[in-house]
Amino acid sequence: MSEKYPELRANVIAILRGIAPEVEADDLRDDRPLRQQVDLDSMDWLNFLIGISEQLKVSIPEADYGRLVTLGNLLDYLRAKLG
Amino acid sequence: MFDFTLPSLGADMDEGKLIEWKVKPGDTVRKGQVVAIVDTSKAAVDVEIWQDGVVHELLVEPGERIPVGTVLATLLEPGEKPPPEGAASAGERAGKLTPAAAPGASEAARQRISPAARRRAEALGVDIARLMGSGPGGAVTLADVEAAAQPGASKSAETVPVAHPEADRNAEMRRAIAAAMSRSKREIPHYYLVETIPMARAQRWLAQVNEGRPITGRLLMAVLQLKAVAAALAQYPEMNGFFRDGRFESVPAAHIGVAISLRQGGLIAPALHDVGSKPLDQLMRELADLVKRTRAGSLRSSEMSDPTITVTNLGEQGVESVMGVIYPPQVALVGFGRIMERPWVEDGTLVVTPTVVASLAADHRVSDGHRGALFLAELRECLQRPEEL
Amino acid sequence: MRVSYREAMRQALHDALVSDPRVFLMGEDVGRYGGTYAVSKGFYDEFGPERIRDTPLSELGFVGAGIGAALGGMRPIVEVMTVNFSLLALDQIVNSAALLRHMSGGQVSVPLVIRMATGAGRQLAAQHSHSLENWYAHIPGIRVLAPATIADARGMLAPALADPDPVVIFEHAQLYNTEDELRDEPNEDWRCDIERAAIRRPGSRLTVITYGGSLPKALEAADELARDGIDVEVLDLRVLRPLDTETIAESVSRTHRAVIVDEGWRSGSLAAEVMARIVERCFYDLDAPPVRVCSEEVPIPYAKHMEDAALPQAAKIVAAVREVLNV
Amino acid sequence: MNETGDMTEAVTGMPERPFAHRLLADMLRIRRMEEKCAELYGAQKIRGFLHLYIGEEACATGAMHALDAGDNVVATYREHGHALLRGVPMDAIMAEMFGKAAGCSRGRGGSMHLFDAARRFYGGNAIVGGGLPLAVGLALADRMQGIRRVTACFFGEGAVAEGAFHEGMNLAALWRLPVLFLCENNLYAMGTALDRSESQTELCVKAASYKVPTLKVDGMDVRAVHEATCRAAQQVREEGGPFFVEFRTFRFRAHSMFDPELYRDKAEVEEWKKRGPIHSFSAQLKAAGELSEDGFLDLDAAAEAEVAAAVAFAEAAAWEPVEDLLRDVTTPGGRS
Repeated sequence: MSEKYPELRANVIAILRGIAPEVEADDLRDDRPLRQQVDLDSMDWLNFLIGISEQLKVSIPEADYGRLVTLGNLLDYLRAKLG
Repeated sequence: MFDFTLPSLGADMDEGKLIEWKVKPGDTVRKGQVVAIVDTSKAAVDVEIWQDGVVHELLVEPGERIPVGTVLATLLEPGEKPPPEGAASAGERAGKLTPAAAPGASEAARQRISPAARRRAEALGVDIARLMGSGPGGAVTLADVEAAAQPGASKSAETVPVAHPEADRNAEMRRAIAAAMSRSKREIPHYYLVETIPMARAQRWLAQVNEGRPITGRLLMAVLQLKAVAAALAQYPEMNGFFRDGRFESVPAAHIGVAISLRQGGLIAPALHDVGSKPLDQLMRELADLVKRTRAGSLRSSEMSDPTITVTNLGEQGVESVMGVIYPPQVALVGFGRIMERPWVEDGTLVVTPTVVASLAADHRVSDGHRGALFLAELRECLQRPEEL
Repeated sequence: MRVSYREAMRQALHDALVSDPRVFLMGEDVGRYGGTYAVSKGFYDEFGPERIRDTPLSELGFVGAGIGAALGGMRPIVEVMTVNFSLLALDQIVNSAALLRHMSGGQVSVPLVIRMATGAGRQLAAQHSHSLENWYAHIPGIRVLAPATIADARGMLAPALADPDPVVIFEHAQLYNTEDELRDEPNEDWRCDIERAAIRRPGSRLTVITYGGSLPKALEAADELARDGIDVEVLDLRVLRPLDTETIAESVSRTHRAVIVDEGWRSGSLAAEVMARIVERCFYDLDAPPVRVCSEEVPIPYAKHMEDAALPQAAKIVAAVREVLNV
Repeated sequence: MNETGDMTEAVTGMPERPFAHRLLADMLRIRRMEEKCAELYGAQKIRGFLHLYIGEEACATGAMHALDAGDNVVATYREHGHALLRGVPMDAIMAEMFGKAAGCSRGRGGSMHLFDAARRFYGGNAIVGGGLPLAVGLALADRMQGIRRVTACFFGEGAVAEGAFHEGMNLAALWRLPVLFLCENNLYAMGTALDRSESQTELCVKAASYKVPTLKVDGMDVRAVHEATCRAAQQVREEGGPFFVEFRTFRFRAHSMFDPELYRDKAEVEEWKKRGPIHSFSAQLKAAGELSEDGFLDLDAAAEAEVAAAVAFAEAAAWEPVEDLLRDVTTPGGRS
């Protein structure tokens, strides 16, 4: 499977590794629920999104959380936000 | 002059290893100040002192393994003059010489090791000083020695002290959890109750609160749940406290142990102090800090020893409900499952609404199911009035 | 052949009476009554009042008479109804039976067998629930046996009678109704040794050492532990004096851990003696301090729940094993 | 003779001269041996408890000469005389008191535990009353094996207060066993006078309450003791049941070497000494023309010589090697 937006993906995974250091980029699948793949609880998830919003300078309203299930969802969402 | 002794930082801790002194003789210390870092089997813990004073003498060297209750240091009361030179040192008074005064003669430092393990360690050339014991009272056993002698394990002082610190830490934590949970299941007659709680109001309220906030200021549902537990505990104090020496000691404040799973495996449930009296925003900040420090392995001693009840939120991992094992000497544990939409009857009409299954595991020596049921009902009602939390 | 402990003991007595005319049974209600525990039922009619001799309630007198008869060439089996009453005969057992050989410079021996029921567990209250095996095991000059199995109940009496010195046999009252298979080949020889302890259940992680009425409890505990994957050895002392230190040391040196179960009170108990020998012999093989499960330091109460609480029980043994293994 | 008899005043004629001299000589042997024991105790050659029989010699002497060689004897801790007259060599008795391996109990027993299995002498028993049940058992064994034999059991009046006396008396009477109970009533159980320890001071009445026939006799008179014991032993032998004989006697010395004798008047002792068994019997013999002063001195010299030889033997005898400490606890190689 071709990976979407390699640069953005690398940035997001770097932020994720700040929360879950054991994550290997190659093991993550874009089409699977991210929180289950990486074992993120709500605090981890919040910290992850805080990291993204601070480093990528995007705001993520809580109302949008429901759309961000897979890594693919997140990348699409960020791509759209970042223009 | 008073003694500063190694506190028990949890039901399963009976010894620790001094990692670092944060004070030196002559320092003035305040109540609540972190004075030392001690490695328990679970984490490196900041140990606080509970009395103002001036450090007189440090009796234990970093690196020493000491049983709970060992005098670590002596302190002078504020304003107290140090004893004259030549008088019996505080260490001698306490029956414990400093290593500097009598190298190797420290009773406190004597490691517990079985005779068989000692002999085996000699034969295998294993340095017992670096072994963690898995036997009764933390004694080093034959199995510990033989494990240390396996290829890959450190054998001599020249090599890195612990070959696989992470693996060892995990194994110790596993043993510590095993001991505490086995004790719980041996000693505590658990009873279990569950209640399905509608969460529509709470979710709506939380969404409204978070809507106008930047992401760093948002609240998690977990905080709301913790606050609701604290509110319910105020009505049912028999769920909050310790069962020790055959009797229950109620604690006025709800120091809720928050079950935090570690990424490398294992679990710690440090205290979020006095949840009932703090506003949600403060709780959110403290919870975030607590999770961060827990995962970094830098907890305070009071956070290890203070929890009066534990809350676990396995719903995060997707299960519908959780029946917990009480962490002794606590007497109750509240578990939250996943918030999920379920068919629900409201005013005679079938609707679909978000709900959570809350469970209570409680100690039958202290409370009965009737009170437990009332507690869960109170918890349910608290979550229906999130604005009051 | 499935037999009860009572029946095994009865058969052993019967064999002894048939095979040696010097053997006779003497005690309170052994004759017409048939024995307090019905062990000698039918003997009075079969062997007559001379050899199945009912005695008055004179423990000191008839135990002493048994010693005298042994000196005089007979092979008496004296039944003291229970260890509680044996205190009335303690003087004769300790001051005469055990000492005569030594005081005479080896000129006389006392080939006497004294049987007595022992132990608690039937709500008989404080004066009928003693386990004082250790008192007797303390005395040089007598051999003390504690048959705990059907095979030992069947096989210990004959070698005890063949012993030229006094032998005290403790039969735990809770064992009389226990049953087990007993070898029954043609010309079967049931005699067993009265020297060695026996491993009743081999195991690797810890040795539970016990005797008499506590053996079934120890085996029950071992079964329960085995279900949790904890494999313990159970050692039956069998002979309480002289203690078979070799077998104890061999087992504990192998398992490195010991729990000693003894219905006697902890202070000054047989368990204390066993523990002392373990420490003397196996110190450098020990991987944890040995632990004792004994009766609580209280006279045995009447009420069932209190009696149960006072005595060693399988659950206490399990807990002690877990404590030693830290599991 | 199935009822209580009293022979205190009833002494029949003088025995034949050789036997009379034998009785006197034996009393002298006991007396001289024990006097030497007291001396050796002071010299620390003999230690432990030492209970002397001085004054009571007529009892053992008269009684022992009434028994057959095949009879059993059970005695107390005041048994030097009984052992000697049972035939235990004085050498072996003295060596025993020295604690030597050549002693009659290999030095393991001492003064209180003289044994001789070959002579059916079942020991000095140092538990008051402890010998009575043993005697009952020995008699029971004889009865069950069809052996006609008397078991003589010596004990002091102090034993009468023990349960063992009552239990033993009852068993012997109940089972009709051939036990000859010989009670040496010297009036003091250690320091306690009979009337300070017994509500019933007539000991024969106690025995009779178990339907045991009894005789009471002057224990200071060797002829009376002998005659009474002969009659009692004969009845036991013929009829099978037990018999109880009380010898009224007195010990001239303290209970043991530890006893300061605070409990009785010197005058009482002096009064009894006037009736001393040796001088009263020798006086009777002299009065009857059966003994000269030279004859007496010859007997006495022989006793002294025997004692001197026994002391020399004991002195020269070897100590048991301490390596043998653990022997004789149980029967070596006994179990099959």
